Amino acid sequence: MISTPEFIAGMILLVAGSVSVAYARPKNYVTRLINLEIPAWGLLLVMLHFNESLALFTFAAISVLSTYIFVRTIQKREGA
Amino acid sequence: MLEEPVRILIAAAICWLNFVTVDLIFKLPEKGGVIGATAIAEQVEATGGNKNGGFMMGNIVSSPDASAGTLLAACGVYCSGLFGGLFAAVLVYIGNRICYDPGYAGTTGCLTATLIVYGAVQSGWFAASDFIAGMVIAILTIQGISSMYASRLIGRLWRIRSRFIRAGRP
Amino acid sequence: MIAIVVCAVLAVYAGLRVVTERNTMKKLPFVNVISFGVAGVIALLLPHPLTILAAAAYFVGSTLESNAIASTWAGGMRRDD
Amino acid sequence: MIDTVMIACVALILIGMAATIAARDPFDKLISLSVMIAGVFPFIADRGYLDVAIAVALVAPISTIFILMACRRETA
Repeated sequence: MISTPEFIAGMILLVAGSVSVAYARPKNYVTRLINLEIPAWGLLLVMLHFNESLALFTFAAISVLSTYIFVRTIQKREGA
Repeated sequence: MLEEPVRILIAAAICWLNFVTVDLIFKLPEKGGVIGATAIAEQVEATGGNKNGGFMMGNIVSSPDASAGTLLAACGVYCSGLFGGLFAAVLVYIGNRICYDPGYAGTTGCLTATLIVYGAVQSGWFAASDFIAGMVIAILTIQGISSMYASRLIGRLWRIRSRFIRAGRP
Repeated sequence: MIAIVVCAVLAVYAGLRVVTERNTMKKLPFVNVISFGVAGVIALLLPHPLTILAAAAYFVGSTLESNAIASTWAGGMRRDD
Repeated sequence: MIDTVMIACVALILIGMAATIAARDPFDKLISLSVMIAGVFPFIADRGYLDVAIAVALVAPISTIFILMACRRETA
């Protein structure tokens, strides 16, 4: 049973979010960082379709940590 | 027991009266609690609304007040009876503390709403799910239809309330 | 049965209003309506004692997010460097 | 889940996604992103993973606050 709505919506989010990160319209880092949240939530929906409870926990924690690291890196680069 | 749409509309009216009364008693339209609420009030006033109504809309947006207390009390009574409503009051108090707010309005609104919803369910006229949908309709009339007319309505109510308190206590 | 449909439909209506509103600060009340509707949907989906904790956690999180966006837009938080 | 509620949540996700991609201002993008996140939660609660829903609901605003640090640095 591949056609649950979680799986379809998650795949749409993954593809459209990845394309929007690649071709960001105002071409700066903040736009790419906000667009990067879209495929993250799409991956969470796809994991939900396969009933991966522990993966959901780990992914939610790691997503926030990676966002923090990206923000610090961007500030370092723009300050220098 | 009445039909379900009629029950939802009556529950919406009860929830509206509850949270507007508690918010007016605790002076939410007087000033913005945090600086984000003040910014929302200025934008509402700039597009033709009333400033005191804008303060109340901003306060509802930026911290859980009596409307959130009413919704969570209905959810608690729906899920696990009277104890769920009291547990929701504790959660609203903690949420108010997270959002830099004293949190008296939210806790008081949650307790009164718990009593109202539990009494209505025990009397056999309503189900607790009616109050959840009714609260969503009630918040839609304040925040979701037109910010100009809703803020003018709250401003008129606030004028009555402020005249009442100056007569009572200088 | 009707109650959960009312919550979901009003959430979608508020979502459409968020997209069509031009002023950034006046979008936030509609976001508040969305979070009310979604918290109601979560509570009505499965009646379990832990559901009230989930609905309250979602509501407080959404409110905190709106608060942070509004106060950053107004320039409230001072930078200390 | 009832079909109408399911369609409404998918519609909320798609509306939020389209608005997030289309908006130009960072604050507009964050508000649209919160619309998209609101559509995800009923699916998590419908599967019965209430603990995952609580954890994700408490963690999602922290991500937004971190992004706001970058926005403030850029617009100032």
